Amino acid sequence: MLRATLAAAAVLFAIQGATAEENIVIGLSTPLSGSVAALGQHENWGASLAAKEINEAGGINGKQIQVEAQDNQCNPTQGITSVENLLEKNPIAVIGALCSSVTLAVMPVMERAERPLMVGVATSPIITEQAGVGGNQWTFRINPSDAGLAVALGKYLADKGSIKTIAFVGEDTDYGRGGHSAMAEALKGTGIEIVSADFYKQGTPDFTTVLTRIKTAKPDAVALYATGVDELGFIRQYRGMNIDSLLSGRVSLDELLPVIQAGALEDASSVYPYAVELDTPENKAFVEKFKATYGELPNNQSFQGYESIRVLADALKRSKELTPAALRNALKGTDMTSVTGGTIKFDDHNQAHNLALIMKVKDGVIVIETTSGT
Amino acid sequence: MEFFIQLVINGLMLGMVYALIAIGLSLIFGVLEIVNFAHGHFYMLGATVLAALVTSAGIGFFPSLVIATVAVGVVGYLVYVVLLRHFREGEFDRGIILTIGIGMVLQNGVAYLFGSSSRMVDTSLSFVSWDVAGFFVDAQRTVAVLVGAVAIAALYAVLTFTRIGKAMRAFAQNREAAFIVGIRPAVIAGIAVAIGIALAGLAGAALAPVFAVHPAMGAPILFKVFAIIIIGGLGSLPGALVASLLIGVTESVVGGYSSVALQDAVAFMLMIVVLLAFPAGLFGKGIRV
Amino acid sequence: MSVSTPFSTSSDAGVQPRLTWPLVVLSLAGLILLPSIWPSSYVVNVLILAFIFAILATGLNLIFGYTGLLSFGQVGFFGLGAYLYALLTMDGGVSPWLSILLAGIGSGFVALLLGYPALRVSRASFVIVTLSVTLLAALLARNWVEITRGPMGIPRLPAPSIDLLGLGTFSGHDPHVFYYIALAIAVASIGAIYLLVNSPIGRVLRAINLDEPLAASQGISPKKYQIAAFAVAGILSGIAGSLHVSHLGIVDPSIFDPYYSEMLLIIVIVGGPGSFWMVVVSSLVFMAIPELLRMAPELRMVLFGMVLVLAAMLFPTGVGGYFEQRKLAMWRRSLRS
Amino acid sequence: MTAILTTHGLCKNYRGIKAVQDADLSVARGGITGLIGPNGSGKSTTIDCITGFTRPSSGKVSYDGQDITGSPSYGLAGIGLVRTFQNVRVYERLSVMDNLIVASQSLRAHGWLPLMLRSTAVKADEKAIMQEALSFLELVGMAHYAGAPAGILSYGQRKLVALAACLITHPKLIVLDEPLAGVNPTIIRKISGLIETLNEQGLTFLIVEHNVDFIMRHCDHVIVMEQGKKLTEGKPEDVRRDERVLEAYLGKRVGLETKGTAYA
Amino acid sequence: MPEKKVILELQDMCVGYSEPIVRNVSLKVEENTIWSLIGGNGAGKSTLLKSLFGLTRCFSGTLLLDGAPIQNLSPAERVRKGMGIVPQGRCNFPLMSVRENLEMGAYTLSHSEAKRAMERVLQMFPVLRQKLGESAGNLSGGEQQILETAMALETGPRVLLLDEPSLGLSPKMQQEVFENVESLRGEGLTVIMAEQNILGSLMISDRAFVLDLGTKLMEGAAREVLEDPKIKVAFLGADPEEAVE
Repeated sequence: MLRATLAAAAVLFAIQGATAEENIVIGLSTPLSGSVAALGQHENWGASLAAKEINEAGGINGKQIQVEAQDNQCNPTQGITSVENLLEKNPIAVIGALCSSVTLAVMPVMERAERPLMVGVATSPIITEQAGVGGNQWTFRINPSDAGLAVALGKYLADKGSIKTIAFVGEDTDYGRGGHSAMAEALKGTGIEIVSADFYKQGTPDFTTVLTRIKTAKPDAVALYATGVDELGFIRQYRGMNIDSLLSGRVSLDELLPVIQAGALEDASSVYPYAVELDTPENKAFVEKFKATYGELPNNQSFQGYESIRVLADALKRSKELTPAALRNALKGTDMTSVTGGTIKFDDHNQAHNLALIMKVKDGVIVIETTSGT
Repeated sequence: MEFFIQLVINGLMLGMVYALIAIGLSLIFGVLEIVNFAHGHFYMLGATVLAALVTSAGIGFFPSLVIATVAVGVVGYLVYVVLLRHFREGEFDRGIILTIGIGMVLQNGVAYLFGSSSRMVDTSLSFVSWDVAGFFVDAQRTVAVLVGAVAIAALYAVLTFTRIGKAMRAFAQNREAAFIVGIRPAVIAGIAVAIGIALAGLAGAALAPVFAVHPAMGAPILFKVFAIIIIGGLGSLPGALVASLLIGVTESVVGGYSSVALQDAVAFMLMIVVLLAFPAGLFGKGIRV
Repeated sequence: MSVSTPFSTSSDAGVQPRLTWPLVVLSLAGLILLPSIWPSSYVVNVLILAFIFAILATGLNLIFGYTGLLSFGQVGFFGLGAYLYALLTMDGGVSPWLSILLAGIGSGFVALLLGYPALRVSRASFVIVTLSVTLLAALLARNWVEITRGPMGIPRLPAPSIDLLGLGTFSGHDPHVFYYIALAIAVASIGAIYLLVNSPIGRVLRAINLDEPLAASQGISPKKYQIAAFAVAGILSGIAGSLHVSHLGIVDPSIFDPYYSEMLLIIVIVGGPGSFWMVVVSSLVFMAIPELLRMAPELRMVLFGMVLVLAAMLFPTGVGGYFEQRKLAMWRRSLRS
Repeated sequence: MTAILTTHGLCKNYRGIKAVQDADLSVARGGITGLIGPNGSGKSTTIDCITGFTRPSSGKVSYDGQDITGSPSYGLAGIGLVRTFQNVRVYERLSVMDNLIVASQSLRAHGWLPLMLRSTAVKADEKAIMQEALSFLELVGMAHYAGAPAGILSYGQRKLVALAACLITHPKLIVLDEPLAGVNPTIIRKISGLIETLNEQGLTFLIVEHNVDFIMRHCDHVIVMEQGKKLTEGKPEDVRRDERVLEAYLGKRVGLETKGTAYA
Repeated sequence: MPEKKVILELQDMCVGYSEPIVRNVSLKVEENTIWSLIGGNGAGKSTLLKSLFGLTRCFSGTLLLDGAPIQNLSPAERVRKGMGIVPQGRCNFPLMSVRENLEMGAYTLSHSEAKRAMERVLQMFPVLRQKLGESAGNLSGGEQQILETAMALETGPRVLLLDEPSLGLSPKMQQEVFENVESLRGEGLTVIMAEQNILGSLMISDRAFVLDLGTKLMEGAAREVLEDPKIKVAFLGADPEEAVE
């Protein structure tokens, strides 16, 4: 049994030995298999695209950035293994880990290894509660947390004036549950009441029951916190049932273009850190390049992957030497303009406050209603 | 009251969907005594094939439905001929291990080939719904339910009146005797497996425009259907039908009046209760029609 | 035919008995020394996982390989143990070491309660009931938010630490320390099961597996033994689960990931149900393989599916079973001549 | 002679079919009782009811002064009531010796922990059981197969091992279900001899067998069943002459010829 | 006895399951005769009988029916060529009605043939006619046996294989079974039966084939086999000393 293990490990070692020494390695731990593999793939694509751009522009002090992606299956166990595996390649920083629970599991590992962890997608507020002052000094997050987005959405809905009651529907994951508590918090004092909250199991095909309940209760709006498969399924059945309530929440409208073009989502609104439609020159270039390279439109994950590398590259350029510790110090001093036009600057808890975008469907197209800080 | 009736209507429609999958599973168990852990993945395969035909090849919904069902049935027959045929009676665990393996290959293979993101299938009925006496009825779902009802009725007719159907029941009851009277297992059991799997494929295809299509869609529904066939009695087709409707309605009502999370647990909890009260399920064993 | 053959219970047909113990001792020594020879925390981490899975797989081997009941409940008890550990240490203020023990006992107790309804009918329903129990446990973990914190999970779990008098305290948060904790617990629990399956109890379990009515006619209550074995396997799963999350530092509902069930099944099937050491070896090998396949994550599960299909078709009794078949054939031949 | 086992009004219904109806049987202590009858007459169901493998629909079974109606089979070996099976059962993948050790009761008295750790008491018991097992294997002439897996034995040899496994439980009453079916005359002779010897040592037997000659030769009491009911009972020579038995079971020709077909 | 035509011929057959159990058996079965396959339990009688019907694996050798090799044919094809079997144990479909069971017995026949065959066997066994609608599983043991024989006879076999027809029957019923077998020969059938009741079966058989440990021990006219001292000792339970006399 020892021999088998050693042999297996030896092969591993051989693979790792192949890494070129001159490059700056940046690790990426994200789901590349399993149910959310599509999201991880996008994060990977975004990061790779940014690295390519930077390398073509001359790299960092003449050195090339090399992104090493590892699968974490959105599972903490695999998360730790993937990061340990990445650490063998001596990365200067690691981006990850898409899912909040995995990110939380990985944070102590990175702290022990004394290398920065760049969080781009995971939204749980606990991540930055634990980072920065009095906590994990190595974790940085560039995407807004649930709370930041919820506040922006709450403000928007309250300003509309027409909405008094909201039914919340979310997946029973950290995304849905976290979204619910953030919404509840954000809506306090706005005069809007969450009248019901339903959490469905990820992968549920049928939403008739909860929709029937909503149809009967007739709330002014429905706040949806769902991802991928379920979001699509929900919206399809939502529209199928001709429910009059306004759809809102965190709806990835970009992915629902066919439904929108069918006129089925008129007036629906959503809060997101990113939208393809964002009208900045950087974003236009990004969308175009992304589409040309991967044949798909970028989404939030691809944007955050892209942005993660940009922020790291920016700090690396300012860093005195190419060591993780120097990188961390440089990151602390980040002050750069995001693709969204917002500013990236880390607070005491290493949380950056990029823009929150409120998008709305108008006449079959997605428009950005407002942007606000988070 | 209206709310309750609406929930029951929803539940019956959902129950028919379960029934279509459960009956196929029960048929395969009845004939081969194999619990097909890949059954849900054949359901997924049916949906995936239909999605590909409708969205990529631009073929109409109903022709695609037929093609998808037949295609999945053929895959099922191949699975029988290549793998299941070599199993003898009583190799229960081996059957489970094998079908789990098949399921993993199917799910991850489809994910590898088509990507793991979800797809939508649009038909002319996609966003149509009817108001029947004040109750909401979704058109696409109605089509799926009708297709399911026709398929179940057809299966009933085949098993009761045709030579091949009787041979299937005979094979299920006594393999050796069936062999002796000249029933060829490769044909009869093969057809039974193909029909069972085709039914799963049909369910997937019929529901593709209702539910989102993605590689992992098979597992959750499969587990629920397992509970259903235990409640109905392993191998009993009427049991599978009745238990499906029962679970469909119970889920809908429970979900409507309490929480959606509880809705998912209903089938499993009911199963454990039934096992304690009626160990052989509500309908006992045996392919009876 | 050699009449002088001792009436061995053929505890493990996998390896020549004469070679088993030296091999075990040698491997153990190797594992103890390994972190000093090869200090990579990645390798250490993979081995920690392998130890945890070896405990889990030995539990499944006991219930499936020896008792003959295919259980999908092991991952359920694994998760239950994990949550018990988290709740005991975080909310109960119990020490990590005691929590691991209590998590094992708690999981075993729940298995004991479930054993009766699960075993009431047939083998088919046992499979499905145990599967449902795992699914229900996952539902509970997700939705009983007040207790389990739902999908957010419970982060910042403590790890057991070792207090060596005079040398100071070594925290289990250090992978190199945890390695020895995991190794020690694995050796203890796997060793206990080794004693169990090679004792008269193991013989009775095998007997029930081989012929239940015959055992019943000889005064053995099959259900009692099956439920007891199920409970012991539950204890092992619970210990493995608590150990696992004490290493991860967080527990969340992904602890019930079907991936674990699939891996566990592959380990036991390929190792050979009922072959003690082969299953342990198989755990180590199969924890290394996914790491070797890191370059092809999309195809990994397809390959594993094929491994199951092939194992079911070609070696229904696994590697260990193959050796046992050969031994039987030898006996037949010696009888004929 | 007192009865060691009695049934009173024993009934068993399966799906509306009355497999056993109102059977009043009794087995005399220290005797050999034969139970005969055509297939489907309820013999097997009767002994299943007696040995706890199926629960009687109604009626009472008493054994050694206790009411054992409906008590599960595994509770009976401990009080000295064991059985064999029609299609002989052995643990095929255990050695012959282990087959006997498993059957033996005494190790099960120990707790799990001493068993796992093989305490001195367990070790001593194990040694004693091995010795005992070996002596029983010698008795049935299978000692030289002690180490062999039972799966490689022939049908007749398995029957001998199964008998030895019964004996090691120290029974008072052994129920034998067709002990001679499918075995060759050499082993038939061996089994017959064993039954005689053991009976002389005080063991009681209840034997279901189709071999009429064997029943007539060895039993001191014969019960005949037909269609779930007791047809008659009595001494072998009386039963053999009973008109109803000749009619229903033996058939006139065979009944008269029994002597001639002694070895059928 | 005039020279009869050979209907079934075994040439050097080795048959079994995962490994051969019966080895190198050669045998010529003449038309309209009764053969007994005898031997102790485990000698391979049943295996050999089943192999004639294609229910076991044939490792080597040839099986000729009317001079044509059939060892590679499926049971269904052998039914079409005129073979039938009544195996040991229950061989009907318990949850189906008697009528459906009879339909299954005639599975290989065309629709009209099946109707005729059913009518024929119902005339032979009138007791079945009253029970057409009942589930086979609810019939008595004797009735089920009749049903199974009827099913085997529906296809009008020329060669009928019987696996231990007397097993588990009372001496009286055994006698009846053997009488029935004799009457089948009267109707022109060839019967091959594996039997434990050696005396009973040899009394009505024309020839016998004795197996021991999977190989041929002896073969000959039933009477000769019955008189053979070896057989007497090995199977009929005679004392070795007596037999030698």
